[in-house]
Amino acid sequence: MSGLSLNGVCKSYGPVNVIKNLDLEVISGEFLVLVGPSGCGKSTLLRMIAGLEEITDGTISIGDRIVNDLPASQRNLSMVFQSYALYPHMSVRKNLAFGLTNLKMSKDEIKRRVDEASEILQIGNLMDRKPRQLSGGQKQRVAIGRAIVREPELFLFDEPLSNLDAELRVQMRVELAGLYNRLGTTMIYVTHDQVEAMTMATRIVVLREGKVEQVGTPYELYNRPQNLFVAGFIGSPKINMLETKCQSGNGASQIEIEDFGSAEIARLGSDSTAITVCVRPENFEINGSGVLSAKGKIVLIEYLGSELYLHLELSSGKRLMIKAPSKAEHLVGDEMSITIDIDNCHYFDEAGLRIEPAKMTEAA
Amino acid sequence: MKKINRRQLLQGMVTGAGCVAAASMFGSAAFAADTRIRHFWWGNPSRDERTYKVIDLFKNANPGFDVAGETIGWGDYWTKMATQTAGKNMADLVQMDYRFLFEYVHRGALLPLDEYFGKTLHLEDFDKSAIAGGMVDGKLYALNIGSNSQVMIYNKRLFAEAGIEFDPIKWNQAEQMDIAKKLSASTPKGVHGIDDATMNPIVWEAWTQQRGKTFYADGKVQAVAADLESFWEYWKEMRESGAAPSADVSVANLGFKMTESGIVTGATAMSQFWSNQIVGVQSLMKDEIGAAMLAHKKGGMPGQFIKPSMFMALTRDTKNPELATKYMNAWVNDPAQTAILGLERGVPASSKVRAALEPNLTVSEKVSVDYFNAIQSSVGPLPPPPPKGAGEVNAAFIRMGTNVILGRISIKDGAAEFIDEASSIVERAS
Amino acid sequence: MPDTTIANHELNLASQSVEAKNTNAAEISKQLRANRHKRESRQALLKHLFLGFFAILMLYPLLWMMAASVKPENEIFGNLSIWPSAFHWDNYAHGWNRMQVSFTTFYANSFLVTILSVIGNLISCSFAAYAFARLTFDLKKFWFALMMMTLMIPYHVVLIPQYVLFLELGWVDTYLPLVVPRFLAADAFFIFLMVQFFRQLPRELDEAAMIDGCSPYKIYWAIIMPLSLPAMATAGIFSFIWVWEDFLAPLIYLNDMNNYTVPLALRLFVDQDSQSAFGQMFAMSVLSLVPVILVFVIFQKLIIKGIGMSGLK
Amino acid sequence: MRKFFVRNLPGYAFLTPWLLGFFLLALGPMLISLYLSFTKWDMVGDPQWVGLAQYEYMFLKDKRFWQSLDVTFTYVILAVPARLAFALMIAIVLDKGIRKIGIYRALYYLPSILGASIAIAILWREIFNIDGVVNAVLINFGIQGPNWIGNPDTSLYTLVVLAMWQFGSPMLIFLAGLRNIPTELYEAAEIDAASKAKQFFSITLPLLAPVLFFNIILQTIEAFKTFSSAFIISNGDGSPADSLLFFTIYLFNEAFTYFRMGYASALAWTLLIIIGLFTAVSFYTSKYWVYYENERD
Repeated sequence: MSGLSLNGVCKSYGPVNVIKNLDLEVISGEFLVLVGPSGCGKSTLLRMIAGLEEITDGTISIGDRIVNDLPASQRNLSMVFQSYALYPHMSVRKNLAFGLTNLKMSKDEIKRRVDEASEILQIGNLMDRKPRQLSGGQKQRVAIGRAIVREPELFLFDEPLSNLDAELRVQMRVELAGLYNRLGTTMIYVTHDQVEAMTMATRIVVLREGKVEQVGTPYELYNRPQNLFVAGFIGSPKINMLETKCQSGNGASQIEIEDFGSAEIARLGSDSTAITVCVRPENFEINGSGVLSAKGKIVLIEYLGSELYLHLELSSGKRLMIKAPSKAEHLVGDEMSITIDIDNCHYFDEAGLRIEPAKMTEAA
Repeated sequence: MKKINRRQLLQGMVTGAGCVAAASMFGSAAFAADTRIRHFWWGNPSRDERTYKVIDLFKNANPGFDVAGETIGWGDYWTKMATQTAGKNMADLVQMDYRFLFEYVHRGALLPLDEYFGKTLHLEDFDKSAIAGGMVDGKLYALNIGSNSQVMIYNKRLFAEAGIEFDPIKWNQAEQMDIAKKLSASTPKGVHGIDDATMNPIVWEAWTQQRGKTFYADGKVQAVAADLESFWEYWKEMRESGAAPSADVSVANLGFKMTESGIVTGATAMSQFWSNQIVGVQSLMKDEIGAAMLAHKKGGMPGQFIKPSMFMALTRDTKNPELATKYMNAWVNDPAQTAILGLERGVPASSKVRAALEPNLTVSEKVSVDYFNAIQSSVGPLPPPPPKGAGEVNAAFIRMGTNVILGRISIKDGAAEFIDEASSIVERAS
Repeated sequence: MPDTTIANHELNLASQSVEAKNTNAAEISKQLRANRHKRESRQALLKHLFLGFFAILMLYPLLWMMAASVKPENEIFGNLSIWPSAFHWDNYAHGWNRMQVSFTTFYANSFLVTILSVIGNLISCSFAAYAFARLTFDLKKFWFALMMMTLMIPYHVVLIPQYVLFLELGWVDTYLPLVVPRFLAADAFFIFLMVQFFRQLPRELDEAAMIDGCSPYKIYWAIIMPLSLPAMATAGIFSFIWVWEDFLAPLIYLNDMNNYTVPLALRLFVDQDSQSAFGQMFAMSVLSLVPVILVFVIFQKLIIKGIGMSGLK
Repeated sequence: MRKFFVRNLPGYAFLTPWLLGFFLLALGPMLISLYLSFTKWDMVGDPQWVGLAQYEYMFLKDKRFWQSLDVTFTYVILAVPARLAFALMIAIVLDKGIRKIGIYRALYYLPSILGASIAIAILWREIFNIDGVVNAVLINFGIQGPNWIGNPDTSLYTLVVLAMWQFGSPMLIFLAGLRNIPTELYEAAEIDAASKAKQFFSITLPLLAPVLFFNIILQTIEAFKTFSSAFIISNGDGSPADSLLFFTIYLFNEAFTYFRMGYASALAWTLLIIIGLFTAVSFYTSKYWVYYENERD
């Protein structure tokens, strides 16, 4: 088992820089998810790791080896593609065995590995079919099977579930997680779907415009986003962002939020006056009585069965998203008041960087 | 040495490309050049058959030597010949046509035969006039393998139906006009007397000679616009009187193809040809045909002449001229070979050979030989060799004739313009 | 006419009471269906008439040629009938053996040259197309533009230099000048066709194969080739037809009649100023078309598929 | 250095046969002919350097050169659209749910297989003769047609008709293109109450644009290079009265009949430049009217 490290990696197509001086350490045996909006360079990064894309600058090493100039086939990794990329003219069995025959492996060994993979993925009954005779989910399994049989040091997944329907996606997600637990091999997984990222990853890398915004466990990303972008990107429905005027004095900061009034909180670690306060939809108290309260009108209700999401329009015209228990009885047009749960707010300065209130820093 | 190096270099380059296997599969069989000659002619199935038989005879008589016969149809012959000439890879012996002979001689592609006289080449039995046709600048460059002359082939049935009697050797242009008019009047609708010769350079050349000039003299155009005007006026009268078909019908056969001539398609009762075509025309027709001379100018000079229809010539690229001329000699003198060749390429130039062939002629061959014998005293001398560019002038004549016949240009302007054009073509070519 | 009938029906339908409509529904829909069938089959008939008429127009020349191949010699010209007064079937037998060398040899030669050329075209053009469509290398665009430019060269100009080249190599009067250029991808049209096709194949396949340990050479052989059968078939058929009919190169390069191909042999029949054998020429022309027509008819579905998948959309 | 090889080796390995062919069979000969175009060469002796004299003669003095340009351009302008329109029309009719399409497709391709054989030349003359089929039909309408092939005013049109008649390959390419237009688009248009004509102009034609473009380019290059059919029908020299003097026929005759290889080479380079310019302009303007579904690279 070996880790992977990227040092100062750059990629440019002519004048366009897609990856900018990127450093990343992948710990051996982890399930690392690369996530970010489309065009952030996550697929390119994966393909560079795979050896399908040349790197413009920097080094990539697997274990102790620098693999910059090593062809894909010699990096001891396997990859699952978004389109599956099964060889249309080969049977499932041949698809699985193809890479192994290229390694000049003995027939017995190939058979053992193929049979094992087919058992793990339960595709034994499909072995003699051609890819076009398979459903989407079956193709997906075969594609994963093709990756497993090579018994690589590293698995790469390029948005493998995006072509499946919702139900299958959930199912395959569980299976992939199970596979990871079983094999324990390092996996790097690219997706734009944060649910996939949150549910499967041991660590998540959030990318934007070719740069790493934050690396951390799903818990860290959700509860301590390092910047406004990560705060906004992780979490569904999206976090509420409120512009705030802030006055920091000795030991305390005075913040004033439109519609909600003002309050004194623990001293923030910054003297900035324009602060953004972010509050997740579940961190409002409905009809509560805290300091920072506001009144608003319900303009839309999303009913999800287990819970409700209320779209609230404040008197200034600003809209907020509030989570409420599903049993609660609300009607569109109702007036209601809400209170911010001050202990579960996130503060960001003008540059979008996270600021910790003093007492929390002490606590940590 | 230099050449061999270049060849090796090229061969190395290409074989290096992985063609070694292919090359050894088809590579040309090595042959010693000095025991093998190539003979190239334009042909047709029956000519090819005869020629290959003759080649076999020669090979049997000369063991140890090889003759390769190469043949293709007329239209493709000259393309291939030009390519081989450019590549310096001409066959040892090639068949030549009178109109191309001088082009090839002037460009240095053919060798004179004089030094082989009496050694490998024996021409004692040849007609002097027939030998003269292959002379350029006082040297013999091409051996006559068949002669011919202009001929007016006529449809005997139509002539009989119209009740026409005429002397096919002596008739003149005024008589021709009357006969053609009469034919048109008394044959079924749509059949005319004669093919319009407005675009026919051969008939025009005879017309010039009848007026005491030749088309070219001293490598320049000698014909004058006035003669050309009278020629075109004569045929205009034919056309307008209905003696010749309408312009639209006439322009159909610009290629002077036998199959599209008036007599073969049935559009007219007579058409102009070369005499070696008599047999071919008859084979395409149900009616019996006769042969007449081109009509004379009353009181004029003879317009027709006896011309070699085909030559055999020795080329610059030959490796074994002795063998080649020996082959040539057998071709025109050996009784067994000449018997096989017969009249297929025209009337043989050797009187001995002609006499030997006489008893075995077919009906249409006899028409052709009789015609040839009958005209001997009525023909003029062979005109001087045409200059370079003559072929192009021919094409220009046909173009201008087309414009004249269709009334796209007046006869006067057309004649003047053509003479100008002919002169400048000859000038550019020399 | 049919439209108004239907409209009337619908009017009647509307005026009927709902109950009646329900009871009659099955019957009425049956009637409507029948009307539609009638209208459709009438349209189809019209279309077939139109297409059939055109097909005859298209076919007439071929029929005329077949007729000419059995007509008496003097009936061929000035005669547009496609029904001969007498059938000279012996034109075929005589034509076959008319030359010094029988047509059996010409056919054998033609097949040899054509099949080798087709193989050459397929291998070399697919090599070049694979490089252009799939591999990265310096100056790719430059070479591609030059490749496209070779489409525009008038053949007659390069004829003489090429002839001199092959003469220097000692290849004249062998099949090498006809076959070797095809192994050197001389026909840019096929490269272009295949490039278009290869570009349609998903690039992930190559990438998956790369990770599976394939070199570019193996990807060509194990992935691209098996998936390109329709394109290969199209190129193969077109090149079969073109090589089979090619006449200029054999004319220039073949001297010995024993080496002649069929189109060249056909040229031996016609002479301008003496006896020609047109009937036999037409008979052999008809026979020379047989392989081409067979290849086309058998493989035409593949052609459509091949072109369709070549990304020309 | 090693990286350079790794990057270029596979590409050039696969390109090697073509590169060899290109240098030996295309570039080499073309450069030789470029050199020859500055010389006078009768194909027997040695070429003599004459500088730009051949080009000077061509552009300033040679009336037949301009005639051949006239003929060729007229032909390209008439024959290419005619053939493509015809091919497209038949392809559309064939594409719409006709049974036995295979038979028609084969029948319509037959004339293209016949190519430019002697048989076609003979036949074409028979058809367009003064008493040929065409005039036999016209006479029923009280029109006495001319001799179409023999008359310089009409001869070129018979070749245009020949080009139309041999519409097989563009038809096949159109058919394949039509296959790729999703039926949903026509159904949507049907719902939007678009007439058949409207459907053709707003769906078929735009979606077929790339195929059309491909066909136009190839057919135009072919038309500029037209040789065989014109050669056999015009007796090899462009007659009657130079009305069929295609550029290639002029070139061929200058080289192989009149032994002016230098001048023929100059003509060839002129033709190459004309075709090249046309292709460049077409490619340049194509982005304004050719719509590609998956624009890539």
